[in-house]
Amino acid sequence: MEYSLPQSVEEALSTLNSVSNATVFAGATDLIPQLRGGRAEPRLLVDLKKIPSLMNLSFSSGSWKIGAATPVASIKNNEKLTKELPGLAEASGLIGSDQIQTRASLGGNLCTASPGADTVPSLIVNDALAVIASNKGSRTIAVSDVVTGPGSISLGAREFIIEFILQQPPSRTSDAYERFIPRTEMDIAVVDAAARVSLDERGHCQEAKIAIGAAAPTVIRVPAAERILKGKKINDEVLAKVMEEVSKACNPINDKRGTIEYRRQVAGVLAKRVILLAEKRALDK
Amino acid sequence: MSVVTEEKPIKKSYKYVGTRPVRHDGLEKVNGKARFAADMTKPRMIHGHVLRSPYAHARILSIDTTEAEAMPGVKAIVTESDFPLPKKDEGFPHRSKNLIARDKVRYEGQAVAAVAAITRRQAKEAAAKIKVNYEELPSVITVDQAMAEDAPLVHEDLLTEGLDSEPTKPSNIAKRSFFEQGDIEAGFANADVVFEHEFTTKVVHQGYIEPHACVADTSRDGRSEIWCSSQGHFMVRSATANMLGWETSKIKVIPAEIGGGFGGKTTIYLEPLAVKLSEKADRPVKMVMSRDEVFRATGPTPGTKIRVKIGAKKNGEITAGKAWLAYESGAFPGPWGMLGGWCVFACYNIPNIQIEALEVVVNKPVNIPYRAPSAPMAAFATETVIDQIAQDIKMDPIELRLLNAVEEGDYNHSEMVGTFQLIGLKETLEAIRNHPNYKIPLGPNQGRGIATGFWFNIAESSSATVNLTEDGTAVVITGSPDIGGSRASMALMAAEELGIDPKLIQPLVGDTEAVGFTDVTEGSRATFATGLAVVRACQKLVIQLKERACIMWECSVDDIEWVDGSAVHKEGKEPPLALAEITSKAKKTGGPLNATGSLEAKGQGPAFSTQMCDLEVDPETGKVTILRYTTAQDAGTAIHPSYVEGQMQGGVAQGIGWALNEEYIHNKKGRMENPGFLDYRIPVASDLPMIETIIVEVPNPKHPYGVRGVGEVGIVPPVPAVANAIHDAVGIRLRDAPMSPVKILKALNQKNGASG
Amino acid sequence: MIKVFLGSNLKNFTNGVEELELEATSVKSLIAEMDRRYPGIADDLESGFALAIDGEVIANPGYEKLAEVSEVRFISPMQGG
Amino acid sequence: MSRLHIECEINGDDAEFLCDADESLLDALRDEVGLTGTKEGCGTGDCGACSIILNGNLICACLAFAPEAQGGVIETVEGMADGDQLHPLQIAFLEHAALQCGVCTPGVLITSKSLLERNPDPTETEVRYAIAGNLCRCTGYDKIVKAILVAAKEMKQNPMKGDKS
Repeated sequence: MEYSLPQSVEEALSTLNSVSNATVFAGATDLIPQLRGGRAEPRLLVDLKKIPSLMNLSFSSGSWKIGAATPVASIKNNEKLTKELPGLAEASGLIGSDQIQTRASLGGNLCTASPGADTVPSLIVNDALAVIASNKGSRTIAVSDVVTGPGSISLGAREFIIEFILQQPPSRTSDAYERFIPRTEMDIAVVDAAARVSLDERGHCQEAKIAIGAAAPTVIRVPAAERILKGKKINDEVLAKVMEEVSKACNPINDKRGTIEYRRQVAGVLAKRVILLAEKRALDK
Repeated sequence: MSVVTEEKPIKKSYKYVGTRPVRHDGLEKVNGKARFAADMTKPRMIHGHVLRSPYAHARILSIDTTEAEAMPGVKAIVTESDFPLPKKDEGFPHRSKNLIARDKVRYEGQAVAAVAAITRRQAKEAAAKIKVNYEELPSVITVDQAMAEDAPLVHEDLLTEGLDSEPTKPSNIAKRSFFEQGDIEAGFANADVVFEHEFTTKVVHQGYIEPHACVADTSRDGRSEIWCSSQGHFMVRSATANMLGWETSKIKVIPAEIGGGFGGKTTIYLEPLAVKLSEKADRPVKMVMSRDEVFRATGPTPGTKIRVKIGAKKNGEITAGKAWLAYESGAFPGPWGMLGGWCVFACYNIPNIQIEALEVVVNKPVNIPYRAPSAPMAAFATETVIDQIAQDIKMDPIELRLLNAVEEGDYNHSEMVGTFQLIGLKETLEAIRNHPNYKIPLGPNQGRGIATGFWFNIAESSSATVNLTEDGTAVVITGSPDIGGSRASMALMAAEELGIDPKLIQPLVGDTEAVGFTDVTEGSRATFATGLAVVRACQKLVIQLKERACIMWECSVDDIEWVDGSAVHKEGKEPPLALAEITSKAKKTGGPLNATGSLEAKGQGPAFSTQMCDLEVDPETGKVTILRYTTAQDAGTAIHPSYVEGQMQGGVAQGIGWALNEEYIHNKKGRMENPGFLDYRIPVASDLPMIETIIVEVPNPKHPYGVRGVGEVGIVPPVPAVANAIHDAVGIRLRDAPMSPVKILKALNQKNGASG
Repeated sequence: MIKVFLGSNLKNFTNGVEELELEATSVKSLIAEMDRRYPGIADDLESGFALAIDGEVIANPGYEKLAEVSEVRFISPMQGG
Repeated sequence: MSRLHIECEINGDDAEFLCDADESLLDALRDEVGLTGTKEGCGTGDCGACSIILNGNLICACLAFAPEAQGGVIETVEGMADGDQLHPLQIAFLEHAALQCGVCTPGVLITSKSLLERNPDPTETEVRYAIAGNLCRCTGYDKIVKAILVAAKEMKQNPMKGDKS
């Protein structure tokens, strides 16, 4: 096994092209357990943490740029970002433990393509874009197009994400994230939900985006539920219909963490909770 | 020289016993210098790795190690042929059969072969090249599967022991224990209310944070030194010798610090393999288990199915108790059902009792003790049914238990106790009832649950050596590994006996050649039994010290008393002679002052704990949050109160994990799906509140300081206490542990009639 | 005269008899007397047994005296609590 | 496969070691450097017994590749005391019996040191969530949390105590 520490995107790309079985990593908090479990056998480890654009966290001209290798701890600790994208900050602060958050990255969390990844629903409801480095130059796609199934992504073997771009949410718009775990820390989500709510001046829901994780092969949006909310004042009656649509949209499995019925039912409960929290935050803005 | 008998201790105030000194071995545990087994290294040391079965049940047709032997860095390989079966299997049932698969593998993870190579990676890669030809067999995972008609047999030749008639065909039921007292049917006829329910619990693991590890260094003349983490290095010595067919004295075992055991390190898995590999390679061999191996291949505690039926009169008097208990044993038979039967009704004076207990072998790792083994599952059943009776007859749950609680003189059907000596069960019940927490008001979806637990504790053999140094300090060497601070307790008891400050005492755990035979630290026995050995050695030393004083004062020994660490002349003819003065002149009065104490202890007496759990249930997700937890436990006399509290709190935390989230999850082919701390969920710090402890002290008359074992009983009440609190909070009775959010939400849906 | 309770797993030596009455001055003579009545029972007990003598449990009995003892109860040995 | 030569600073001293590319930093610290105070409880980042500080960040040493330490600054439990002057956390853990078997103690000490550097006056809840990544099976966490709160108060009253730099 070899180890390389490219200083630029170009250097990383040329390293990846020179060896067939290489893997990129940032925090390695998912990669090392896979190596230990014999589920990955790369010949070259490419550490991305010395490439400035991948470790960046900045805001300019109305949009946030977050490097694919930036530790999620720095997202959670950024006051401006936490105010503007509270859901994404919440999700970043829930991955594993403090020890994990100083290394885990949005790029790793997304590309491991686990249905229960904590930060992916928040990226999706905020229409995050992923800038991808490849031999044919960089290209930008929606984060929702990256994961194609459990453990599989649409990126090629010699491609990696440089950074994520999220537009600054307009006024009276905010988001929230919540996950269900049996303990209070350290678990993988049994099911999780993110919501982004935009209100009009009368406080009605102008637009809502809902994403549910760990209840289908990939994180899913629930357009049917989003339509119910459109133009309405959020109340119990509306929320009851939303919860029903969310549960219907799920396509969960029975596994060591939860059952199909449980995930369906709690997906609806979490959707309600994050919508109400996002609404409250949008009002407070 | 007469051996001092233990007279009845009156609760007198002690000078050192009951204080909270900083433990003598503490510094190394906070500065990273404490040596655990995996921290040991020796020159020319190589590394061992075990090849384990991927199947829960399979016949081994052939093993071919030729390719593995040729791999780079490989120095030795062992298989079953290196370990001929001993004539008599010492200690735990079938320990030698479990060491390495013989004819077939009986659980996923069982050792099949082991390789020693220069690096860990080489050993692992070579092990993967060992070709094992398996014939997979159908497996049985639960007691229901194992007891089904013509279920696949874990042991083709196993005939049930203890049946009324001779068994004709083999089965997976290894043993049946039956006990009856009074007239069970008359008892139920005489009752106003009768409840019968079935309870199940899943396999759980002790969960110690330090995986098993050892370093073995075998020389060509057939002697071996072993450094290892275990709850009893004398057990390691005798079991290793038994499995290798060696004389016991050929093996020296040096106890490393142990990173938690809770019963899980009262047997051995690696040591004989390491000794043999070291012999073949003629180099020291280190073997360290991964967490995955610890879960798949080391003794968890049994899964169970238990039916309990209890009858009581309107005034709360229990008239009859009937229990049917089926305990898994894992791949080889164990006594776990019988122990459950001893504990199921042990807290209560029930005139009519009938208990049937079964030991059921299944294709899972061999079960061994986990803190009061078998008692928590039995308490889950009894304490939940009793809570239901209290509800039904509208009686305070503590009053109902007080009415039926056993006390001194009552006969206990549990064979290990017989007639109760002085015990503190009622005092623990009253301590919870009188505690302010019992009256704190509760909010919506919040509930309070009570439960009581019994554990019979054991005594067994212990040895201690106490050497006085020239400058009047003492070295106290015992054979009991110190898992949770028992060295501090040994120092306190020696200080009280000798009358010198505990700071002047150096408590050590001696290796198998430095101190006399001592049984495993288990059954909450260390402070009780090994403490007795220390006291006995110190009492002998006091006699020697008085003799030396009489030589120095030229008077008769009868004129001398030993008070507060000094020889005192009864008629005051001489100023008191401090211990240090006597030891500084030891050469002139007869030589070094040393003494040993060893005994097969008796009179340990059982332990009781009553606990109160306040929790809240989230009705939308079924999640439980523990709000407050209070535990009262009879310690007889708390030698070092901080470590008594630590044992109480540790038992509660493990019990809460068992109640809410911990379980082995197997797929259909018997493979464990959660062999790691991610999905085998033990409680984390943010899951728990502070655990409030009430140390009840009803001194044990059979110990000079009134000591009772405290290590285990704390884990017995939490599962039923949580179950009763969930019922009090949201009105559902859960009878299958763990009471996970999935099960709670399902029960809430059924209760509210909501569609699933 | 001492009342002796044999417990479930010894009764296949005594074809179902679970209680006996006999004279004995020590555990050693008790077992010898039992072996006289039911040959082979002493060898089986060799693998280990525990006793409750007038309610007091002895985990590793062997040579205890039985003066003024009214009841002895055989229990299965306790392995590793 | 040639091994990599890594140079870094550990507990204030210059250190160097050889390691394989995919060797964990935990294995390198224990087997190559000989600092066995940092423990392995699981090897997958779920127990926290291997917590160390790398370049000022609290991490699990088992979830970092050893080559990542090149040019870095590492703090382990062996470096917490200042000569024979124990860190207030080490003193509080001893005086409040905040450990039994002691195998999780190194990890908990490093994690709580990192916490107090970021949050000198934590509430009980903040302490519990900060050490949620450090599993302890013996104590039920009660005395550990109390010891950390005592040490925090102690360090606020005399700041010199905990600060070595």
